[in-house]
Amino acid sequence: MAELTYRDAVAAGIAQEMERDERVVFLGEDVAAAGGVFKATVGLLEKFGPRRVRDCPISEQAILGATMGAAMTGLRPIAEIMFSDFLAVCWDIVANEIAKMRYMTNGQIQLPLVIRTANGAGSRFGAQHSQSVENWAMAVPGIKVVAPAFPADVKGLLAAAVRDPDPVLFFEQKSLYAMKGEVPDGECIDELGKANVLRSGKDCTIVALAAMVHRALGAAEILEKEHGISCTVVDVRSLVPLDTRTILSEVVKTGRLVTVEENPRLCGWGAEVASIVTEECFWDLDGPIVRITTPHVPLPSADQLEDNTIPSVERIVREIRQKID
Amino acid sequence: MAELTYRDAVAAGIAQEMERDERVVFLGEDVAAAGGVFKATVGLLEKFGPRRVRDCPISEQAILGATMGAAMTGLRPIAEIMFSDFLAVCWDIVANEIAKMRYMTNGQIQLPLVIRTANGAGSRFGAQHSQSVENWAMAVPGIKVVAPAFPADVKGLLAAAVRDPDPVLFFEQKSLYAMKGEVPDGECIDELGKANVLRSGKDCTIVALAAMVHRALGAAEILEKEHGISCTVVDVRSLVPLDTRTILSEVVKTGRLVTVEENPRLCGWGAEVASIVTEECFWDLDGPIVRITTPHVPLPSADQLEDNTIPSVERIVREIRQKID
Amino acid sequence: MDTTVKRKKTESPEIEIGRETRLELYRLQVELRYCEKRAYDLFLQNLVKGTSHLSLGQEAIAAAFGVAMRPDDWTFCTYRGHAHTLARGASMAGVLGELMGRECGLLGGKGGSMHLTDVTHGAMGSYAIIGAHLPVAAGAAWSAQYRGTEQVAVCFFGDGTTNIGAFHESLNFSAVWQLPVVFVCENNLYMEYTPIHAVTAVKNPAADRASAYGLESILIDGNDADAVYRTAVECMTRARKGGGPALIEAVTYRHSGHSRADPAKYRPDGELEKWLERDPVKIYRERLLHLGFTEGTLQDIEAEVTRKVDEATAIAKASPTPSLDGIERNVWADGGAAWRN
Amino acid sequence: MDTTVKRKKTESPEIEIGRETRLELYRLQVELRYCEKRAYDLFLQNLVKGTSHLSLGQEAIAAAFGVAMRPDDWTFCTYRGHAHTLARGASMAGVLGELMGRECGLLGGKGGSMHLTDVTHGAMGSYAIIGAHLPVAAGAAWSAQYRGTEQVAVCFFGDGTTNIGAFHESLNFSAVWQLPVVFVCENNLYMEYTPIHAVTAVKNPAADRASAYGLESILIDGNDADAVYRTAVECMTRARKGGGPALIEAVTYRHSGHSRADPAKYRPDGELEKWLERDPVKIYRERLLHLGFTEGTLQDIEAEVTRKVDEATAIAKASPTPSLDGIERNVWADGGAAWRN
Ligand SMILES: Cc1ncc(C[n+]2csc(CCOP(=O)(O)OP(=O)(O)O)c2C)c(N)n1
Ligand SMILES: Cc1ncc(C[n+]2csc(CCOP(=O)(O)OP(=O)(O)O)c2C)c(N)n1
Ligand SMILES: [Mg+2]
Ligand SMILES: [Mg+2]
Repeated sequence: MAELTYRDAVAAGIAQEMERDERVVFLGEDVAAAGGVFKATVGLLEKFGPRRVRDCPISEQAILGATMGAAMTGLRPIAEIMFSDFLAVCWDIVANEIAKMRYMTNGQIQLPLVIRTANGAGSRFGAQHSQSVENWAMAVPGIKVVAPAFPADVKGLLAAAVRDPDPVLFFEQKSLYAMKGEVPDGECIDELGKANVLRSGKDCTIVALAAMVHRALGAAEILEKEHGISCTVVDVRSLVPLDTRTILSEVVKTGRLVTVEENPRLCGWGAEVASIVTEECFWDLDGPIVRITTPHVPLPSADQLEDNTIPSVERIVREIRQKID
Repeated sequence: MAELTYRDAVAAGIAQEMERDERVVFLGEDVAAAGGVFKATVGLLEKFGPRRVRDCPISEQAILGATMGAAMTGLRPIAEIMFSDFLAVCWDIVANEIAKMRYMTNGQIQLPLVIRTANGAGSRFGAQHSQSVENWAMAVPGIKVVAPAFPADVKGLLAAAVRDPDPVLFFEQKSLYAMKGEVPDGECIDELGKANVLRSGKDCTIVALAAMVHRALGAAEILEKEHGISCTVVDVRSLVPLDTRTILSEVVKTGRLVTVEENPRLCGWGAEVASIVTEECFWDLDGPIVRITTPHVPLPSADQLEDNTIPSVERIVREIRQKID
Repeated sequence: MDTTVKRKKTESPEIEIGRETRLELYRLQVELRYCEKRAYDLFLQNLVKGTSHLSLGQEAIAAAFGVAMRPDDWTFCTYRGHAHTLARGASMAGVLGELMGRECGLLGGKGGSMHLTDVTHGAMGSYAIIGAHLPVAAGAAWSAQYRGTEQVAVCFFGDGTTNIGAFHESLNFSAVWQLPVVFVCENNLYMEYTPIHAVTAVKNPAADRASAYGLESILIDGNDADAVYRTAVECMTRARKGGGPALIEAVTYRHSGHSRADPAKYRPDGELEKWLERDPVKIYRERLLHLGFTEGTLQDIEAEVTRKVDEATAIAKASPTPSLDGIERNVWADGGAAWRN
Repeated sequence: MDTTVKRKKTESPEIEIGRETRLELYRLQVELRYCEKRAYDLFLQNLVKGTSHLSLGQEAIAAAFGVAMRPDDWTFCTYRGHAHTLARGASMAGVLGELMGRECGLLGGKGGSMHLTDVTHGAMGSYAIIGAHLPVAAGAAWSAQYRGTEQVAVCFFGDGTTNIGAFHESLNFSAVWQLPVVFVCENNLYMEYTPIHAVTAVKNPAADRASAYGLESILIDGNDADAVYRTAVECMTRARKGGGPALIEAVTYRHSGHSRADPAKYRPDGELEKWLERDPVKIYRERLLHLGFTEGTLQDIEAEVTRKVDEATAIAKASPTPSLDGIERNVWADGGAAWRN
């Protein structure tokens, strides 16, 4: 076990796969010579050379289109879209081309590719550089969606994404890049579509994703110690495929569900989870489902405004105390 | 009262507003000389001239960007995006620019604009020309989202959208363009954010949108006559703002909720409605919430495949019989 | 728009076109013509579902590239892609079957007319959203370059497509990376119903923009299969050798409306008639006679193609509608559509 | 990239620059320079939140346009927009306050450095996603044209922005509609950290592409405020009179890194030094002395600007953090954020 930051786990995951498989190539803006604006890909150019690690013009449609074309003809490309907000400028390639190609061609075309992108708030970057847009991707059939919360998951899930025969959108959480954690030595490979139960309780099941996992854990700690409310915390990790089995079985155990979402409220993944739970284990619920989300507003930039917009540990504690009891 | 088709109600709504207000202009691809590929804007060029009704190059980003720039400097433009699927090529302008501008500038910039687009399946056009993407828009704070099911609503809601000081994304349902209905004579102006209760029942509340409203009504008829199940049918009409008051009060009356969505399952508007209902009137529910949606797949094109993918009257009847009783 | 086509400076008259090749160019044009006509007849019989965009009048371009390409080269085309897909050798019954929504369709009825694809013949998809396939073709070219296979990606699109952002990004990207991709703009003078000159700042939407990507301006007569063939050979040869991308503007005209729904009333009087005189199939037939091929040889080709189209039609008509199981198949590589466990 | 700038053929030496205008050009450059330096000092004191992109070294462009524009003209700029916003007369305390996340900020702390906007002064927004504001500027120009007001929209962006799709769409659209919009590419030789020549198929990313939109190729020295001013006057005058859009490439250099986070280690040795010699403020100061303005006059201007910057800093520092109510304000025109009843 080595201790790595979340950002170093990205580079380690990519390096592991590039070493293993010559077909793996990596492209994006400022990713090669500069090692990425978040420094998550430092060293890859030096290790694998400019043939495999490539800087691109500011042309997101070309980047993802080229990624798609390369994937359908035998490569296994990894593309970086610098901020997930910028998926909007190439959304056609993601949502209409990559996601639909296999289905429309009845399986003739296979797209083993990964799109990595920095997602989420916390850096005071304002409304165009702070969004959590994993729900945009979840709404589109044909693309897998992953969002790790820990360095070990970053490396293992990234490797799994690269090896997966289907396109994967890999959301890295900006606010977690500096976070440290244990990462297994040697080859590290995880499985897509598995949620992790990080803590078991009896009063309430909190389901969270990415940065919100840490806040949910923080809140669960306080709820247990200070308020005698015992919570299960589930880290979803993968929105598509979604590990409904784990989620449903944990909800059934506590009878209550709280989702914690960094995205603005409407049509977030938590809504989908809530609708599955009320449809499939309605009779096991002991009370309303609670969704704790960012309010349905674009994100403000000033530090205090931003901090009071995305769900905080305090807000999670407060809402659970008010609504679950 | 005159009988108009849904498509003619579009032209009538635009004409009414252009006559009233010189600031209203209209632009899009093939909309002027050709009257639109769905013939929904026939006659406008002849009536208002090429200064106000303009054909554009295939440049959706330019079209919506120009719409935005015109709106912030005193015009009230209406733009057409030919198929809603193409919102993906200009999604940045919709989701990152138009939707966020007022908030980011703390109210300095106002964007009274309307984006009209043809949405939905039923024409055997395949996966890139048949999507229901209203949930993409609903997920983005800062843009209003309307989807009428009847010609009268088309005209009245379009007028309301044009007069609204905020940006509105107006989804016209392709499969309804040929539908006829009564439209009030004279000035016709409706209100955004109001759902309509089209039928009252006691066993179950069906909440539907656009084309699905007609199928829900058809199903309710059969359920009542043939199976003795009496259903309320609510036409949502406007996703943002959402008339939760009407929806919640109708759900409380029957104790059961079924949503009927044309969109693929994950993160559809029905998930949001379901999550609101379980959060806010959990104790009034007599059983699980049921979502009837298109399965989470891109749409196939062949007629029988398409017909068996989007929710049909028969499927709605079947699912309600199985799950509500 | 002035539709007279200057001879481009690189027309390579030195590229010899042999007699076999000439016959093949004719045969393929006839095949594309007859198959599109059959598609049109099938609409009239209400057997074609959804929309369709015919290449009637534009066959020389698809045919010439079809003949010039190596079997392992890749084609990327648009919703107006029947001809380009057939030209690579895709099954005609598969094409007609797909238009009719039958099980024998190239895509099992899941894609329809706008998405014809036959990977085994290098037809890497038909794309229905303007501009999207240009970067995809660039990506395929990148993969050929990376693997050193000397394959070329050929990407067809219309004049209207030159005004969308993806065009610009793809051209610059391909030029900077020196990718083996040939972009072919079929300038048929119209986007859907709007004349291209009404919405474009330059006269020749592709040729006048080549310099913005450091590329040579190539403007050719898209109704002359030989001119297209020579240009295709020249550009593909250069691309294979590492000489980078090319952007070709081939001027042509579609004889029918934009799509099935379009009676094409927006065309000025006489325009169609003028272009019918320059019908590529007619021109090429005359040229072959002039070059000494016999009427009998050409009639044999025509008869053979008619038989082929009839056979394909019969197969497609006999094919059942697709099984409903297909709806939840092939979202994922495991063959299924599951988004949950 | 060769950074020597040819004099463009339309440099209009006939446009006279009066002495008052020259002083104003100097004053404004100094103001932009000092304010950016202050912003930098405030980072170092950890008082600036989030990111910031300085225009140090690029002031001549924003200043010259600021002086040349009519009060009712519109500016559209990028995340690197402090200078362009200030140059229109926006409150300096409002700018610094916004960087610091204070209530007195132009946007009440809701937008931050990357979104500075002051509609009352025609600063119609700073846009942080590459390319997005080009069509928005075109739309403003359309509205001016429609209403016959002779206003002009000026749109600033970087060299890297010329490779994104929205650039292409906007230029073509504006040219076809003959809109009164002036596109100004500030070519500072780099996108974020990547040299522009490494990712661009032509030498001059904007000037070499003007012809693709039927526009004149305009390449100027962006560090020479007079050259920029003359070009601005000429292009805006033509646009006001219905002569359509212009695309200007102004070559310049940023003295600091791309953003606050960037130490700019990727620059070759000596490059910065070379450009510091061509510092626009320094050049212009020397020119004014050469033209007979006294050292005293210039020092007075500098002292006055220093006072202004100090005052603005004091106001911003004294301003409280924004009220949390703002979070749910101004999503909609009714002032609120309600998405339901
Ligand atoms: C992004 C996008 N915008 C609009 C359309 C609708 N559309 C389909 S074909 C077409 C015209 C295309 O013209 P051109 O590129 O000249 O090709 P042609 O049809 O003439 O072969 C348009 C506007 C689309 N499919 N995608
Ligand atoms: C669509 C998009 N892609 C990438 C970025 C990240 N990004 C911000 S600034 C920048 C470089 C822009 O370079 P240039 O246009 O030359 O402007 P400069 O910063 O040099 O003024 C990049 C890539 C972005 N903001 N938007
Ligand atoms: Mg065309
Ligand atoms: Mg730059």
